[in-house]
Amino acid sequence: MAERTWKTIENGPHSLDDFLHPISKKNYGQWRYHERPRPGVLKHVAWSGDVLFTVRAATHRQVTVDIVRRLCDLADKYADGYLRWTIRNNVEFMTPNEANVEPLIRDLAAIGHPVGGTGPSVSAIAHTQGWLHCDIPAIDASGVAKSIMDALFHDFAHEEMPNRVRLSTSCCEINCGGQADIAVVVQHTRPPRINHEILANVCEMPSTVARCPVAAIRPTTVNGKPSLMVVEEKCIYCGACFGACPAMEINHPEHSKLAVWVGGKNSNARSKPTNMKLVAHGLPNNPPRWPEVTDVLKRILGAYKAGGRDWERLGEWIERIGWRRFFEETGLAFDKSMIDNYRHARVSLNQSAQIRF
Amino acid sequence: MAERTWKTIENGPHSLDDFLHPISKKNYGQWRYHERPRPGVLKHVAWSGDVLFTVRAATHRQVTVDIVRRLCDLADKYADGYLRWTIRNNVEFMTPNEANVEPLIRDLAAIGHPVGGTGPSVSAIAHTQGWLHCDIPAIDASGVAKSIMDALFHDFAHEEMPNRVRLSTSCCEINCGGQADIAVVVQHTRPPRINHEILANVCEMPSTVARCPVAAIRPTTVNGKPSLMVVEEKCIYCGACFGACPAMEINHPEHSKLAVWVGGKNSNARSKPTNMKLVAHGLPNNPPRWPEVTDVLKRILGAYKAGGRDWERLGEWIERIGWRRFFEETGLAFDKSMIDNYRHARVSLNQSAQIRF
Amino acid sequence: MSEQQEKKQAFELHPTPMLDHLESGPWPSFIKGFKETVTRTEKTMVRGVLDQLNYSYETKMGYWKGGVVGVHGYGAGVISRYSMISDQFPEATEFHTMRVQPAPGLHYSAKALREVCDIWEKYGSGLMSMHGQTGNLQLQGVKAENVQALFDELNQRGWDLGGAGATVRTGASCVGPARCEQACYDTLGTHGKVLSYYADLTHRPQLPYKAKFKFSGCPNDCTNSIQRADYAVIGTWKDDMQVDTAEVENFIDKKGIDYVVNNVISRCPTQAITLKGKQLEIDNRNCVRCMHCLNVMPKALSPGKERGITLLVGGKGHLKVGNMLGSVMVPFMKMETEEDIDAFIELIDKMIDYWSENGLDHERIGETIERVGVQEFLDAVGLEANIDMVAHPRDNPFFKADLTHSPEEAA
Amino acid sequence: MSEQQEKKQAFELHPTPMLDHLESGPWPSFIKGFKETVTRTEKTMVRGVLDQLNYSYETKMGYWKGGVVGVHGYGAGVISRYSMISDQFPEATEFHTMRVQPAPGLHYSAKALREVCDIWEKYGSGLMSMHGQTGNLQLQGVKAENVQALFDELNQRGWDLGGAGATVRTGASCVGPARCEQACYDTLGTHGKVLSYYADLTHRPQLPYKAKFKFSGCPNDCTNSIQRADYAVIGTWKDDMQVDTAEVENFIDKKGIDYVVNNVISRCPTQAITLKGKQLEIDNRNCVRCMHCLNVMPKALSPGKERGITLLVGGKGHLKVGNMLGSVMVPFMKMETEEDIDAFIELIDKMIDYWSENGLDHERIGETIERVGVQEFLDAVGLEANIDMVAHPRDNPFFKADLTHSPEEAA
Ligand code: SRM
Ligand code: SRM
Ligand code: SRM
Ligand code: SRM
Ligand code: SF4
Ligand code: SF4
Ligand code: SF4
Ligand code: SF4
Ligand code: SF4
Ligand code: SF4
Ligand code: SF4
Ligand code: SF4
Repeated sequence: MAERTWKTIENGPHSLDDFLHPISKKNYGQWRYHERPRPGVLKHVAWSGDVLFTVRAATHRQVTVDIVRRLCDLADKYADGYLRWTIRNNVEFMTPNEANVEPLIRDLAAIGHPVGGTGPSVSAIAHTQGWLHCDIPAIDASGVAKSIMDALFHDFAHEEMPNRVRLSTSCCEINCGGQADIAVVVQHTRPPRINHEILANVCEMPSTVARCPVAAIRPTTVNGKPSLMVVEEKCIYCGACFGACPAMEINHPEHSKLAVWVGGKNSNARSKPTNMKLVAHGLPNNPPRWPEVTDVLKRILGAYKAGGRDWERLGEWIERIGWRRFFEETGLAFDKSMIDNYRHARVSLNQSAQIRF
Repeated sequence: MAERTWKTIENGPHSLDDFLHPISKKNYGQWRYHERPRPGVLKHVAWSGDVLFTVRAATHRQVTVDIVRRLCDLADKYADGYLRWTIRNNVEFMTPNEANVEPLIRDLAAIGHPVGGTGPSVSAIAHTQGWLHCDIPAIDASGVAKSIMDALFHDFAHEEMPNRVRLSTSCCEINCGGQADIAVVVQHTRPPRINHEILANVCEMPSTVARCPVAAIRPTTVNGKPSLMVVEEKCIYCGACFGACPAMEINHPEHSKLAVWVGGKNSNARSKPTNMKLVAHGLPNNPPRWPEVTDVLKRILGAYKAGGRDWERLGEWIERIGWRRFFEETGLAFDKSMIDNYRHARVSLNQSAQIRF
Repeated sequence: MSEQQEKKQAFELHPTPMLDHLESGPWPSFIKGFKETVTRTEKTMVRGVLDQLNYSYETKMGYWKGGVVGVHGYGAGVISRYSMISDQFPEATEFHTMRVQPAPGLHYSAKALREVCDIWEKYGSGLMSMHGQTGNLQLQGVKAENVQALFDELNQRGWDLGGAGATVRTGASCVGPARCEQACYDTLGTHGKVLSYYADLTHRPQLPYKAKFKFSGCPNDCTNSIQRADYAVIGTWKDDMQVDTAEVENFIDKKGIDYVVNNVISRCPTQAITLKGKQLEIDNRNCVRCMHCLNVMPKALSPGKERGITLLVGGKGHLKVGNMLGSVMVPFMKMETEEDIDAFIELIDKMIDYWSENGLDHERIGETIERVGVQEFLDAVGLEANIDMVAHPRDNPFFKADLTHSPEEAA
Repeated sequence: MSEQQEKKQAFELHPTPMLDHLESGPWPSFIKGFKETVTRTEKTMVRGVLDQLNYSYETKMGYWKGGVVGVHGYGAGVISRYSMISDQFPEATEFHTMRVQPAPGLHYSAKALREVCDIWEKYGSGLMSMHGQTGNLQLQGVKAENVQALFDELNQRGWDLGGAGATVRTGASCVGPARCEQACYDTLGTHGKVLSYYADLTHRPQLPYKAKFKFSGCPNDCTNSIQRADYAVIGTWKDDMQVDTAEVENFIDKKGIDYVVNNVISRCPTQAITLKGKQLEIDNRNCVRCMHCLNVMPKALSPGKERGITLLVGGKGHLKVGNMLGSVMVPFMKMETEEDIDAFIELIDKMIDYWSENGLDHERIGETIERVGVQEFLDAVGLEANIDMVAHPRDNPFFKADLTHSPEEAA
């Protein structure tokens, strides 16, 4: 390797200086209001009177230099050479020029980036690495995400939901995808099988032991070598140990299932932020299209669309109609696993005589 | 002792058969509605058209045969020979005869039993044993209760509160008085001092160790004898060990203080039942009248009376106006001890950006 | 000094300056009451107790210690108290309390209650607490030597002892069907039958810890059962509430629309009530039986006709785990016939059995369930999981996922 | 066969029947994208990765394992991946990811982004993820031998690496002042300064575990910070919200009274809004800055003028303790001047210091605070207890009561 002449500059995030649209820069912090002229388009108006249109389009997140270059071309053509991404992997172009909006939308469509995701729509799904890159996934997040967004596409491109719907998919129980209105997350159904062959070489045993939330992992000796064992009665199949040590093989083509969670909310609008709750599990890991999962999502969104009031987020709708009705209206089955038995279980119980019959 | 000839009949609760007023018996389970003609009086109407007036009067709970006999006399005179007690130590007389109501009230007053406690009033305080009888109290519950009810008497006899107000007083942290709109409970402020002299004789050591919620008690040896010690950094001064073993001397004339808790609610009306929350502590143990305690109660009830809406229980009022306002309006001081740091602390934190400034 | 004067002197109360402060004020004074009784009965025990109490007020400390006193064949029901400073207050040496189970709903006839007073005055101090927080008639101040005779005389008149220690405790029930229009089941009868059934467990400590029953006729829960009963038995209904339309109209006419909007409609926790002209439309599918609207308009609105109970399990104080409110275990169960009560008892038996076998020492059933998890408990007692048991499904993935589960509702 | 044909054949994709199913449908297909790039660039690594991915789809298992790859002087920023089945898919042997910190708000100029693409294509696979959930530009698929050169070229153009492992992680910020009328502080500038300040902690693992910052301009929290940032920095205001009365009237005229009642007034969580004819009266003392009414009527209602931030600490995923939402540590703090940001950083330094010293291995700061108790943490970092930190005061007596506390407010 050639001798290194460059001295690293540790600046942290890239400077914003040349990355902001001039209208953003001019009116920085001086915006007055916004409107949504159509799905996928925002119009922001500054106190100065300046106007900025934003066109939001879908991407696959797992993009390539070819795709990005094409988006850069559109930025040059319609958005004065700037573009940005949203937190949900949508790309946004800004222009003060209303006349650019429709041609930009057309050009985006032509290269495979439909616009949408604004207002009360289903925006792009937040997803994680999956089989493409992570070392512990049980599913391919990108594939599940693609399958879901294909199935829900109409509601990305239209603003017909009661309020915004945010989805996520995570490829193991760790849930890098985070809380969402609806989340699809792996759920294991049996303890890890320990690979004693490799354990001694790859495992930092004390940290693996410490990682287990229920203290189910114990040091032991296997074939005369120090190793680990799992107390199966205690184990809750969470897979946290697998993140710490690759010998704790939790993944299994049949026993690793998918679960669906609903009602995560991050905004402080109206109700406080809430964690999402389990409403379906045991869904098969069925690549390449995971139809059982998309079916559950469609049921949930169908019921929400039909019953939710304007501005009511998914979890708020459920709180209003009650969880009994939620299960009835989606046709999902409540089961005993859904009763919390973890650390804060008590606060999730119905500690009242208030019941909907 | 003379030989015992009687063979015990284990029947449990006394039979109700001869204890019900005939009108109750006749209309058993067939009541239609009720009204409150005046504070301390209820009028129940049965589907049969029968009417039953109830007169509710205060007692001191710690009564005597003399007092009870006088009440029995009034029952004979005005209530066909029946009487009952409420869960809050009030006595009740029932009569179908409206003409009996006023004379009964007068006679009750004459023997020291004011009527009241109905509807949106401050009913009699629920209290516990105190220095009169219990083996672990730090205050005299009866005395505190008497002092409080003297101070709040107007609101027992009148229905001027937004909704019913239920008080309790407990003479140690164990809180036999239970959850209430406002509760006065002992709060210790230092660890138990172990009486090693008596410990060996009186202590079931393993159960005492097990009783501690924070595992602060450890076996040790004192003067060659097995004994216990308290890890003071861990100890949270709860006094649970004193209930298990009299050698764990937690009570102290100065260091055992009183605390005030608000917002306990037991009914399911409107909101679900709630536990009460700490709003004042460090109040001195100041017999015979505990003026600092009654002062805090008056502030709280004054603010509630002024600001609560009809049917709004104390805790519901606070939830509506916010805890910041509660402290402002009562002049009480929030301090860091009031931030939960026990098992379910997380759910009591403000996990949102929602703030009243 | 005449003989009479001498006698009087012998029984004069000692000075209790601290206690005397509690004689004034509008609220009944327990000190006045005690003084009256001791002055009349000249029971030195009570004088001693007042002296010691006054000393407690001066020193801000309590001076009782426990011991073991009981009646023949029973392991519970008497709370024994010995003075720790009997050298100072010899008259207060012994001051035991007998816990007596009253009739359900704390009902008495004057006749029977007078009998209790007479027996009690004969054997004890004449002081009593009506009632203890759990619901006992507490006879406070008897010497060990009189306990058995006291009990025997009471027992002959139908009175039995209450619980203490690791037993089923005395129950409590609201006045319910005896007077209240909201009662959805027979609280008093059920109380009587269930507690009689558990008399053995009440009298002989055989459980991990105490077990309390409370019976409220409706979700107003006038016995505070959810907070403080291991088994909270609360009346409710399953069908639509009953609406007397004429009375609704009367109410609106009398109170005005504003009152109805502000105090009824807008207070419903699930917005299940709509105003339609001079009528209220109740969305019964959304009503959570909170009772509020029925409380405000008792003449117009009444519980439905398909009545029964909700059973909540696990209520208790905060020892060790923080205050525990009971939570729903059986959303609805009929409670009308003998068979219904039998079925109820059968279920409770299973719960008590499971807890007896699995509970740790000093662990209430709610704590046991929390420790083992609701699932395991449901399986053990043969109950099906039900959405009404929870405020919401779990928000964490830390569970043993059940492979037999099918995500879709069985058709 | 011509040379051209030969070359083409040499780089032909292998069959990936499972993946091909993902090429159809209206949503952009990552498979299509990958195939396009590999076909053009003929990078065998990507072909190998597609082959292995197809095998994953067939076998329903993942086949990557970690290792250690990095750049000079840094301990983090590259996630290394080696194929566990490189014998089967030798082309997929190495597939490391470089995490690059984008500009705040994920803003780019086309020019700079094209440069990134060019450099990336030169040294790596050409696949990238825009963006990772934390906010990194992830360059996916580089061999260990190219990592340093890739980094050096990027770094020369102002790009630095993001965090990984026990470091401060790459931050995230909402578009805020660049476009949004709700922004109450400069999310982008603050993000830039804070994360630059923590560059050392981002690059070299020295902490108990990861630490994430997210910057949202208002309580809509478009970065989901409360849920997933150890330090959630959320804009807010302290004075009264700004009301444009003319626009209120316009809104009501346009949408109708019903709409305003049903979608604004009745949705306020604290009922702080009253309708007065064609105007809204805001009870600002009761407004909790939830944003809802401002969201519905952005032209008429705006945040107040005394702006700043609320700091919530402790948000994170559910590992070990169940999902943790951040909770309020500083209800309000100005964030306008350099000094304000310095004061903010000074406070965060104290928190990180305390956590570094007291946190267990793999323990996020929220878990540490929960373990030691909020009190101890407040004392350690020099913050006063404040009622805004809690949803309600404690409901259990299990605390070390502080004797210095006076129950009454200091005058
Ligand atoms: C007498 C009574 C207070 C009163 O004056 O009313 C009482 C008195 C005692 N209670 Fe209680 N409790 C009394 C009702 C309650 C209640 C209320 C209820 O039953 O509805 C509670 C709250 C509900 C509950 O059961 O949790 C209650 C929660 C406790 C606890 C805490 C239990 C917990 O798990 O948190 C203890 C401590 C213990 O059991 O170790 C306790 C322990 C005690 C002991 C036995 C203290 C001791 O260890 O010596 C007290 C005996 C005092 C005495 O001298 O008689 N007492 N205790 C009440 C019983 C009277 C009766 O039988 O009618
Ligand atoms: C007599 C008694 C039952 C008994 O068997 O002894 C009783 C009797 C009635 N209660 Fe109660 N409640 C009684 C204790 C309770 C308790 C428990 C307590 O006081 O410790 C509660 C729960 C309190 C709590 O939530 O902490 C209770 C919560 C209610 C409620 C719900 C109030 C609310 O809005 O939260 C109602 C409804 C109402 O007020 O209309 C109610 C309503 C009633 C009614 C109106 C029922 C009826 O139609 O007859 C009765 C007359 C109430 C009145 O005083 O105006 N009763 N009621 C108890 C009287 C206690 C006393 O002497 O003050
Ligand atoms: C790449 C990424 C998913 C993605 O494709 O977007 C990711 C990938 C990994 N996460 Fe994550 N997490 C990613 C964002 C998150 C987020 C979301 C966020 O940062 O906003 C969370 C939830 C918030 C939080 O921090 O708690 C998250 C919660 C976790 C956790 C659980 C932490 C917890 O306390 O619950 C772990 C497990 C651990 O750290 O031991 C984890 C661990 C991992 C590891 C390091 C798994 C492992 O042990 O090997 C994954 C490396 C995968 C890889 O091959 O690159 N990842 N992870 C995200 C980072 C990209 C980026 O830097 O931009
Ligand atoms: C562009 C973006 C910020 C960024 O820096 O990237 C953004 C932009 C805006 N958000 Fe957001 N939000 C963005 C992610 C979020 C997120 C986080 C997420 O999506 O993961 C949330 C929290 C979601 C949650 O609670 O789980 C979020 C919760 C909101 C809310 C609150 C909605 C509610 O009622 O709960 C508003 C208010 C509104 O909708 O008027 C809002 C409002 C807005 C406004 C209207 C603000 C403004 O005046 O400019 C922007 C246009 C919204 C639209 O799409 O119609 N934004 N917003 C993000 C676009 C993501 C996407 O591509 O879909
Ligand atoms: S969710 Fe799990 S498998 Fe997926 S990227 Fe995160 S850590 Fe890896
Ligand atoms: S899967 Fe989870 S519960 Fe089971 S041993 Fe591993 S870390 Fe522990
Ligand atoms: S509260 Fe404490 S001191 Fe008072 S009676 Fe109950 S156990 Fe005894
Ligand atoms: S007072 Fe409480 S915390 Fe302290 S040793 Fe006793 S039981 Fe433990
Ligand atoms: S609980 Fe219900 S039925 Fe019983 S007295 Fe109270 S209101 Fe009446
Ligand atoms: S009982 Fe309660 S929930 Fe049912 S309609 Fe009346 S107020 Fe609403
Ligand atoms: S968080 Fe607030 S300021 Fe930032 S983009 Fe969202 S709405 Fe605008
Ligand atoms: S911002 Fe939220 S809390 Fe404040 S007035 Fe508007 S809706 Fe109400």
